[in-house]
Amino acid sequence: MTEFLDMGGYAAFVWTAYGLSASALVWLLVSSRRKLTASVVAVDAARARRKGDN
Amino acid sequence: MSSMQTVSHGSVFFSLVNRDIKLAWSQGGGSLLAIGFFFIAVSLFPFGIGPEPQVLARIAPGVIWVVALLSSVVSLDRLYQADYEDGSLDDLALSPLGMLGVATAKVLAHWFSTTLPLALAAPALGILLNLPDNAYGPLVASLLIGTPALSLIGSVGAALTVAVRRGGVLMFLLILPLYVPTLIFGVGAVDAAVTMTDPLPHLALLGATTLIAFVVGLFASVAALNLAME
Amino acid sequence: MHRFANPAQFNRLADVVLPWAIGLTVLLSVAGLYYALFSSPPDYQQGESVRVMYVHVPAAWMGMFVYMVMAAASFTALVWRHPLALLAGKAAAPIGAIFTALALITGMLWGKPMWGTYWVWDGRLTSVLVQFFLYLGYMALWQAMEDEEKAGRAASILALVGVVNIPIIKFSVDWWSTLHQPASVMRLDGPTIDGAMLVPLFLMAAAYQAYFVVVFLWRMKLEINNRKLSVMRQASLQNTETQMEVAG
Amino acid sequence: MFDGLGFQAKSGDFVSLTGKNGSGKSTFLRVLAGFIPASEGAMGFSVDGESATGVARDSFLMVGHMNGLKPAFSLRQNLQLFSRLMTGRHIDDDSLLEAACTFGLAALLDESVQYFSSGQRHRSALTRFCLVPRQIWLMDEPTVGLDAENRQALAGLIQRHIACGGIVIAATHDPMGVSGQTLNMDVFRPTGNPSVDEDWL
Repeated sequence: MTEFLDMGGYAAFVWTAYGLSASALVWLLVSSRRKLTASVVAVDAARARRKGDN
Repeated sequence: MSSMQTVSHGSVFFSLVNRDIKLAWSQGGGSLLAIGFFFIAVSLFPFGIGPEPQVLARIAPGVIWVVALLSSVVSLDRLYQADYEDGSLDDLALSPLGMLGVATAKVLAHWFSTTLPLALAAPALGILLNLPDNAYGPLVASLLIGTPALSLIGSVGAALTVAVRRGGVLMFLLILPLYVPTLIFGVGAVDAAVTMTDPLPHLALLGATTLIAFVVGLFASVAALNLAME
Repeated sequence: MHRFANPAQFNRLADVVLPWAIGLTVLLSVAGLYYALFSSPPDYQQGESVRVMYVHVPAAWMGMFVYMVMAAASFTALVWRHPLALLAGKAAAPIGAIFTALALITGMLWGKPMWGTYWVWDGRLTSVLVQFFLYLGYMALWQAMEDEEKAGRAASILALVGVVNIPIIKFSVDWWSTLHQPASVMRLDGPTIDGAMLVPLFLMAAAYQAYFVVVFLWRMKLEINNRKLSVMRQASLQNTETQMEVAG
Repeated sequence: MFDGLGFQAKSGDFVSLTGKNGSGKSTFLRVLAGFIPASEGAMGFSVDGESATGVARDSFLMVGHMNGLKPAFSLRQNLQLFSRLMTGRHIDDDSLLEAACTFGLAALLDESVQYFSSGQRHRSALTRFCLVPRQIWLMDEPTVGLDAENRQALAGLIQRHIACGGIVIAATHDPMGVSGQTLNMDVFRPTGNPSVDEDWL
């Protein structure tokens, strides 16, 4: 297992590359998702207020 | 009363070019600013890199070209904004030239009043940077062929940021990536001359980039100006 | 408003596509990673470090692909004044920018073991760098003006100017890098790609593609909601104004 | 902004646009001048009877809140320049002088515009109507900052223009002293819900 992790001596580069890519893409995924749900809540609230107005 | 005498577009076009050149050289204008910037920025390099003549000679073409790019952008952000702010852009839109004619005239005026003097001032800076003797001709030639592209692509940036306060800084971000081909072929031509190879293919490619910039630059500027006037 | 311009219709379509896209993304990612890390052979010269290619090349491809999507959306938005296409550009840009940034970073991480330096002015890597600036310019223009509609259309014009210039930039950078290229530097993707390496490469590329569809659709729905919010705020502003007049 | 607006102006007409601030007077003028494409509806023009597809932009002349004067030049140079940009022709000195007299600017002809007051700048901008022969005049609140004497001069200028077949459309708050059609923009305020696309609510 350790031999696999060592990546023929290039462990630092390979795992950093994969780690960075994964974390950047996951962060984008999560932040987009969170903003979307927040905006859905905001739209529903605004619609409710509009119904209340007229 | 309403009979339209024939309007000579030529004289309208050249009176706009003439007006812009006069404005550029008048005290509030941009061209003296750009030429001043060109001189000061280039002469900073020896302070940074050291005075050894061989080193300076090696980097001279690149430095002169890069600073020429930056100086043209420095003078470009007021290309349309000045007219936009005092209302004359609306008047120009109603001129018989139409927006394409107006953009062409203003780019020609900017090229003549600002970027052309940069090309003509380059040899003086070549001396400062100990440019090899055989490189002066190709340097001015490459700048003459390349500078229209600077004004044309710069005009797109100016038209896009006409309604943006402090659009000048944004202009650098928008335009400099688009200057890369002109920079590469321009410096390539001068380097070729320095290393005794034929600069012609580089100049040809530079000319091609400028021609493309003509089409892309003018039509994009007109689209951006119409958008800003809405 | 022609067929696709209606946000409700777009949302319905997105809701149909999304589950499939999410499933595909997960599936392809797992398969891609398995092949990339486990079952593909090391390169006879670069050894294990070639595995970085499986995250580098797809990211560079996606950086280019998303810019094309942005350019197509910008064209539609400008020519047919299509509000959804305008939002599509805004939704896609950050994803493309992150893909391009990842391509640059993984490119450096791949270059270090091979050439001993993180940054090599290799033709392809440099074009990716210039493209990254084009993304920054596009996104900066969106925020530059108060009127979002105008800012969007200005950015769309920039995207079209950019897409016309990309091949020229690519050509000039490649031309420039061959001019200054010391003969010994190996090209970034190695002399030949061994057949077994193609499988993980395309799997990862497909995973990135599916990932893009998911995040793009989410961000589109987000932009549509933001637009709805600002429209409703504007509408309620006008309502209170008319009510005050009526009352006043 | 406004919808359902329909109006007809034929040569010799004076149309004054009234309405509260923000009722779209300036926007409507810019739509007429062709700066803003109307989201719906169309503008029809007819020239001696048959309908022309579109009147060239250079049969319009517009003055807005901004006066389009270059401070670096004198009034004479500015007016000369305006004429050359709009018609390509140089104006001889005495017709320039006559034009300048309409709004009492004769004495300031050789002064640099930099030192002009806003009233003087506005009157310089209005002088353009005496310089460039165009049929359709669009004016956005032309009477702002004009004293009684200059208002009179403006009314006279408009009367002379429509007398010989011109069309003048002016957005204004106070009466212009010229008889003609009045268009109240408030009437065209979008009815019911605000003029916003249903899909985006």
